[in-house]
Amino acid sequence: MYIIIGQGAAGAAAANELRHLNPAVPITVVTEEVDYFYSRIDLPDIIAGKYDESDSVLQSAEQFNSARITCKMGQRVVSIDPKHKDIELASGERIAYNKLLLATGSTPVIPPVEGANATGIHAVWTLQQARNIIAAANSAKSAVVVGAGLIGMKTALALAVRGLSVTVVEKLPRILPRQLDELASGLIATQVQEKGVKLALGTSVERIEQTPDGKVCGIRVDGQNLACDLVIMAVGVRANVELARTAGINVERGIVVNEFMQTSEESIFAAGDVAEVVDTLSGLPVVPAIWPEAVEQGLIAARNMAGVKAIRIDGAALNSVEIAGMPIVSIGDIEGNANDDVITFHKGSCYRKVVMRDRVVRGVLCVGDIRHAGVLGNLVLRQTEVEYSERIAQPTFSFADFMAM
Amino acid sequence: MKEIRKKSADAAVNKLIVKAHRSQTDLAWDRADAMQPQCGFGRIGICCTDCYEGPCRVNPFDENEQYSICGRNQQDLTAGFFLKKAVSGAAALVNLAEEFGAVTEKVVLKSVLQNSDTMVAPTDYTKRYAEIGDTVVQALSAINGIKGREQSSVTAANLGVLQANSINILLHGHIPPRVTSLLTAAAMKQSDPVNLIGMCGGEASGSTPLPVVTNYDSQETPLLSGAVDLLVVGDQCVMPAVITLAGRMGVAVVGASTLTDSEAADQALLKAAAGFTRRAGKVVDIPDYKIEMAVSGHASFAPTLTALAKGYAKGVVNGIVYLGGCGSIVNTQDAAIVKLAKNLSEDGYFVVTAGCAGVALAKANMCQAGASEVWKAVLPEEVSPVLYVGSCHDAGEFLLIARAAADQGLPVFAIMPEITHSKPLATAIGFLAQGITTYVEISEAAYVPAITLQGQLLPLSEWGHLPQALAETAAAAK
Amino acid sequence: MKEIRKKSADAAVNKLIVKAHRSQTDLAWDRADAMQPQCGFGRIGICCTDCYEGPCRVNPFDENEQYSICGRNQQDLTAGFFLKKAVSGAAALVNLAEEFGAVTEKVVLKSVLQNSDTMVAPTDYTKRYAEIGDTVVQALSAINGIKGREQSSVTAANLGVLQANSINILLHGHIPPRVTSLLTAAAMKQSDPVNLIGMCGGEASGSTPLPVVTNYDSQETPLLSGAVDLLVVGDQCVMPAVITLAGRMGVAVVGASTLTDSEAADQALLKAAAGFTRRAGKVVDIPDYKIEMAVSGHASFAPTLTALAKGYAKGVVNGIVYLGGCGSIVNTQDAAIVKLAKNLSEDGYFVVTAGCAGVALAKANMCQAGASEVWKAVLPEEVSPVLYVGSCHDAGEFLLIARAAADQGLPVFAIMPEITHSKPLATAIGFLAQGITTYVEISEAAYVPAITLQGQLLPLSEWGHLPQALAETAAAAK
Amino acid sequence: MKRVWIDSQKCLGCKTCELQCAVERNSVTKTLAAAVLEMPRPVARVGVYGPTGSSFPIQCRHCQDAACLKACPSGAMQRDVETGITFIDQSKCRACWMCVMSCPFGVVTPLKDFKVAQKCDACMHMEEPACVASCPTKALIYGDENDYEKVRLSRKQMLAVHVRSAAESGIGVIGLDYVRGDD
Amino acid sequence: MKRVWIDSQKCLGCKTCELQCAVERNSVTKTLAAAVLEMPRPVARVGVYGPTGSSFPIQCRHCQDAACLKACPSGAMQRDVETGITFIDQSKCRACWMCVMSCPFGVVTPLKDFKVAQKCDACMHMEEPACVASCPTKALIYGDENDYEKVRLSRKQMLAVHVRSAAESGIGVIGLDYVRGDD
Ligand code: XCC
Ligand code: XCC
Ligand code: SF4
Ligand code: SF4
Ligand code: SF4
Ligand code: SF4
Ligand code: SF4
Ligand code: SF4
Ligand code: SF4
Ligand code: SF4
Ligand code: SF4
Ligand code: SF4
Ligand code: SF4
Repeated sequence: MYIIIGQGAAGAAAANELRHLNPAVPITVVTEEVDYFYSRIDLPDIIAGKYDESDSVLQSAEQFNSARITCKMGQRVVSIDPKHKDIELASGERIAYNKLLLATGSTPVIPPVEGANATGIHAVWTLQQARNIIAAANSAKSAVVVGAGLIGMKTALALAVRGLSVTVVEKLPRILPRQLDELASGLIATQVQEKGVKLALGTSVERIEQTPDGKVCGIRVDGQNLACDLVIMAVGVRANVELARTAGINVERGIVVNEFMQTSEESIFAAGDVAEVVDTLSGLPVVPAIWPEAVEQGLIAARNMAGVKAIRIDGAALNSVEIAGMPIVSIGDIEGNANDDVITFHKGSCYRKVVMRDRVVRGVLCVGDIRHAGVLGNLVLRQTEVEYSERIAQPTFSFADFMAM
Repeated sequence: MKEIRKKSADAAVNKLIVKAHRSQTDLAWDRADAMQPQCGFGRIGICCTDCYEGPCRVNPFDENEQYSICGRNQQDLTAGFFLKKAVSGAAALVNLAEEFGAVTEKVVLKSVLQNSDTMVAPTDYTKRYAEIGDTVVQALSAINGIKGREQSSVTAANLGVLQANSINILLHGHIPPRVTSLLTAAAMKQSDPVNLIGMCGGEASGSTPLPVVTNYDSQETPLLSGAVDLLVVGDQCVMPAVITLAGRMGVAVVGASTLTDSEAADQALLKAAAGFTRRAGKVVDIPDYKIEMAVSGHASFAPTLTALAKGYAKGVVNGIVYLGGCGSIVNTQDAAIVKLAKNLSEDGYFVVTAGCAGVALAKANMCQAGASEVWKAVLPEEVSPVLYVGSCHDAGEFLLIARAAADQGLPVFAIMPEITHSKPLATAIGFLAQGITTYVEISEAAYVPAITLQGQLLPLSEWGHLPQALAETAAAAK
Repeated sequence: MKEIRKKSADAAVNKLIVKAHRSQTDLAWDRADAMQPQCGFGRIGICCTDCYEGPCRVNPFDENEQYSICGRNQQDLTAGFFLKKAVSGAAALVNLAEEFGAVTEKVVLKSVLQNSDTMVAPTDYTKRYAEIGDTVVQALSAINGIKGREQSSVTAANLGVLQANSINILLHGHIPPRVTSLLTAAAMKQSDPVNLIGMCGGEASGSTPLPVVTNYDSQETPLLSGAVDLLVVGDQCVMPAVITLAGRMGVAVVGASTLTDSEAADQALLKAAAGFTRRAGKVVDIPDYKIEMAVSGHASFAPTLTALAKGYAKGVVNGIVYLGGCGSIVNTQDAAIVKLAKNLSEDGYFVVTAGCAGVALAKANMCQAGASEVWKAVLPEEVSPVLYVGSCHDAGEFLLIARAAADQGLPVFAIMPEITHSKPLATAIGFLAQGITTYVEISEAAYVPAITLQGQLLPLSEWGHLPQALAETAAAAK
Repeated sequence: MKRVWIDSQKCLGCKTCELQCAVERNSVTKTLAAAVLEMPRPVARVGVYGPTGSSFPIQCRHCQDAACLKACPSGAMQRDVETGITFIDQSKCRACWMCVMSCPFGVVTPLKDFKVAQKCDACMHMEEPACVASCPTKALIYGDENDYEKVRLSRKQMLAVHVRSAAESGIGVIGLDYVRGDD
Repeated sequence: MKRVWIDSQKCLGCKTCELQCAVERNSVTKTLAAAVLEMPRPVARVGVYGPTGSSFPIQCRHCQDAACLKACPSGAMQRDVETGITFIDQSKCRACWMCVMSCPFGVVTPLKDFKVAQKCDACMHMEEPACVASCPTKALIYGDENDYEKVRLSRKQMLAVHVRSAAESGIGVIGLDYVRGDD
């Protein structure tokens, strides 16, 4: 019996791969979600009204059934017993496993500011939360989004589409601070503002104001009150490691795994947003929390669980998104240090930047024209040496040009 | 491209390339990069666009021979491609001669016209090329008749010939000497100093050679200095990009053909002066590279010839080589021709050069009496072992030199390693018609049957083989 | 190619296409098929091979404008492509004039030469095209002066003009009238009957028009009949494939330019007779299609013009249209021009035609006083509503007709739906210079700014729109 | 499994394949003359890049272990089980561009006007890939491993012959340390 | 650096090397008799080509500037730093076949049954390359430059000249003299 806790990108990928490798063995997926495996990336567009919920389903109940994967929906796991190799659900049910995969993902962080317990404060992580936001947005006039990361920015734009007056509050001095540099950030910010979203950057939330009956009515920033009746918290996520920690599995910022996605317990694996792996550029532990990484980890974990040896190659930060009509790809270390050779290409609203160190690509940033970004991204992942010239930052720099060098 | 090749070997040009990069100004090199890969069919001359049933291109990899729609095979196509270029170059030279004031025999004009027919299935290449060669020789001689170099002089090359405190007028392309004279006269009426400089045929125009600011592929760079006050454009060799760039930078452009009289020339000077005024107080970016160069011709060649003949008899001198051509954007500008010239010079060949190739050698400091002790011992005092005779349309000087040299029994060759425009190609055919063995780096040349004429046209595939090949040809000639 | 199109609408040609297929002889259609798809860049004129830094082609699908290495954009490239073709056509017509014995003004020759410069960034298209147009008009007039059609005559068209029991001599390409005369004279000395026929400029040559055996794309088929005893090739429009095929079939080939005197003509007749002897007793494959056709010119046009003017006043006649052009291998041979002519004729336009387009109409039986009652009522007796004036180089007849018609207030147009060679294209420019609105099916025409001159050059994109467009132009002219 | 193979030594960089793919697979009018006037401009799924003389037509390689499949969070990127071809169901594409970012060959193009991703699908619903049909030198080949074997065979034969003829001339080839020159 | 050298004048075209390589490196049973019955058929990494009398065993040349290394997107194609041998880590192979198409010698085989690429790895983990051990005429030699020196010495004259000029032209390295194509 294989048990997988979590039905997100990693969990679903693992479940399907296990079935692909072994047609007979029982597979059970346990998840707190009641909605079947859906694309979390769609949530802001669902909020905007661009897509319907049903559009975001990636694998339905029927599809899980026909793959003979048992899904326990809406069920919480309360504990794991590595010695006896079983798990306990909140309902009291115990299920035994040969191999267990922890794909519990992460949860949005609600920062501990005063007033964070008010109603009308939402995170954007689950389909249910999206429904709540849509309901709240129907009667709200203005919203504040805390955090100018990928989710925060997309949600802010979605709410603007719904007709709300939106302000994004970000404590760092630019939007998408981890994915973009200052120049790129400015390019995107211009577009975002043209869509009607206001930006309050380099600003921290001091306090959340609420009405006497506990409804949010404003945010206090820089000593001033920003009135709103809807708040979105998008300041980051935290890996759901509690189950593992309680079970005595080695946990840092995420569940620590080796190159086989195996935890400190031999029969227990971890994959996806909950897993802590190594970043190829820094050599440091990192919890990547991105979709392609989660899928890859799920596949690797599944293969090892099924007895097929597979090794995860250290990856790098990988982000792609479209914000306010501008495509963005950000890979690896896009700032570099003072000695790095930084090559840029800037023409109109197309900005591309390649950070080179000792003839190896360390970081890639493309805004506006993202063609062939994957070629450069792969060079980051593989840390391949390249003979390069300014051409490497141009949108037409292709795989053939790389081969010819 | 395994190594990243430098765009230019010219340090001055490179400075302005960097400036262009910073201001995001596209230059020819950027456009060439964006053009990669270039179509191989056109590159090796197996594509025809002569008629509207085309274009026709044949598969060079097929085991079976492929024919174009009207029945041309690969050889026919490459031969036709080459022939058209040769004819177009001959026409261009005849045009120049006419423009410069020569009176071309109608029969010469007709000959060029006849050779312009595209659909005529050529049956006799030898006859065709002989006609083209003769036409070219006549045109070059006519040009020489109008502006042959009477005496030697000294001028300078490279971007440093621009002067921050003068009105800089850049004569670009092949401009008739009378136009240069009109401008010179108009210039003298100015209170501010006027600096007439040239490039791509505009230099060495008129009786006194103008300083030459750069050569073909870098023709956009002088504008980047910000110091050009008027651009006068002649025929041919003017990239449309230069005119566009001048427009963007607010530099006035005047067609040389519009300068028909002194009034027009005065108007042009007014524009130039206005440009100069507009940039008063602004800092200009003139790279500090200015190399002295000697300019001479057949008229002053006798003492040198005597010295060379002596040296040949002693076995110190091996012959005379003409180095011409334009440069090619896919190679590092100037690098190859300079290296070739140095090797040939070290091997005992006296070099005669002209055009953009000549400008490259001048920029590399070669067109001066140099450091070579060996050559100092051979040549008359202050005579450079590399003789710059003017623009590529001044190749007539070399024809005269070659004849004189042949009379003295000196072996004579020509090498055009990087041809871009058809004039030097046609010039090569003209050389052939005069019995001068010529090497061009154009592969189609290998495809043209019976192109021997009196001389030989040889594709320059392996430069490493060149010394041996020259030696063999010289030995055969003895 | 989605639907299977017929190679030719000409039944006679199709018979020999089948024969070629059986003997596995490749014809132009087979080569065209093998060439598919043709390079789109060349097809729409956005590839340049003017200099050796090329070829340059720009991406027509890129959102950003791409520039060639020397800085030309898509419009520059198409405009330059078109201009080169126009110039080449003008040169070809001037050449023909010279060959035919005209004395061309040196200034005309120079004008053509000047317009041959490729690297000159054109700034004034209008001036250029005006010069080209004038050159063409002069050339066409000169040709007309040499061989203008004095009177009307009747001859025949299509493969059936070959005669099994005569010595068939095929005059192919644009052959000077004096050569035709020499051959005619030499023919008379023969004991066996000699049948001189022509195609692609070889017909309608000389004072008496020769029968025309076929037109451009089917030029290989006469050889397949086995009945051609001598092929005389003139300049232009001769596919190299025809010469190759003649060689393979043992048919002698003689260049028209070698027939300088009667001795040479006699020698040619000897070869032809030898060929005739060689095929004695063998069966020849002459498709039995021979259509009578009238040939006439401006000299005989007066009565017709009067009649047309009357008809125009009555509202029965709408104007005069010149239909020219060569045919295009990717379309069914003859189909489009015949259909166009029929539609125009039905719409009340008197058609003047020449060249390969004219041959197509003749083969379709249109160059005779026809069945149309409407036209019979308008025109003088026995006058065809489609007037064939000769080869495409006889367009000078139309220039004269057009001038006379314009004097009478009749609207005049020209349409060249399928141009292959540059002569008709240049002819179109010539027409423009004379104020005649001309339609050509060449998309680059749309790209050339300021090409209106006195007339308008319009791309023929939608033939369906043609009637309306003509009507509008006519109305505007009134 | 049929797919498009490349004999790059035969590619002359003419870009006919790009034009044909754009016209046949991405234009409305389906003819070149009209397609060049269309807006938005048709976009090709193959790109010919590299220096003159070493050009290479780059298109999707339909990898077994496809990075794009793993990266797509919307289910738009799929694999046809029978043929193994990876393709995009554009109705599901969310324009997240993960595939663009993940494909090591850079063959996925973001269509900015339609906000969906596009890539070569081996013309799976057509009789013959448009690019293959159009290539004048047969640098593009449609078939399976056996069909490409001919190309590999001819390269080995070529090497063998050249090596031997060089050997006969006494230059004595030893095939070591082959260094690809700057040709 | 040890690798397989070829004294081509000694090759008689018996193809024993092909058989041995297939059996020892690609079969399950490791004996010839049984290997010929296996499905899928074992595939050799060396092939003998050329006309009779001029045959030449073609295998990976472990190029200094290896096109296959550049072409591989997954890191499956690697070079062993110590020995310089290029080899494929098949566990990483994505069956994109770029290496197959990029190798100018066509020595990489796409194994359609296993969806991985295969090529000669100089038997790097074995004591002696199977092909070398099997060659009856010692056309195949295993060793380093010094070992091959003996062969070259026997053809000294022309070779020596060639080595020198090759170094000057910068194409470098020992006795390359691979003449590709018509240049
Ligand atoms: Fe035109 S590049 Fe060539 S032709 Fe001459 S100057 Ni016109 Fe220079 S050598
Ligand atoms: Fe040359 S195809 Fe065209 S040019 Fe004239 S005859 Ni030469 Fe026929 S109409
Ligand atoms: S027209 Fe000819 S040269 Fe130009 S791109 Fe096409 S094939 Fe190449
Ligand atoms: S090869 Fe012949 S048919 Fe083709 S474009 Fe040239 S002239 Fe026309
Ligand atoms: S566009 Fe300019 S650079 Fe390119 S081939 Fe034509 S003339 Fe030469
Ligand atoms: S059509 Fe063929 S030769 Fe032309 S670029 Fe494409 S692959 Fe290369
Ligand atoms: S898109 Fe890229 S990763 Fe996906 S199958 Fe194609 S080549 Fe492979
Ligand atoms: S852009 Fe479209 S196809 Fe690509 S990963 Fe995103 S949703 Fe999938
Ligand atoms: S196979 Fe089809 S979709 Fe793919 S590149 Fe070729 S033409 Fe385009
Ligand atoms: S596989 Fe080919 S390219 Fe790679 S090292 Fe071997 S011979 Fe060289
Ligand atoms: S087939 Fe395998 S080894 Fe070859 S390039 Fe692709 S991934 Fe690399
Ligand atoms: S060295 Fe080994 S792997 Fe290579 S061909 Fe020989 S036996 Fe096969
Ligand atoms: S075993 Fe030796 S002789 Fe036989 S084919 Fe192989 S290399 Fe040649």
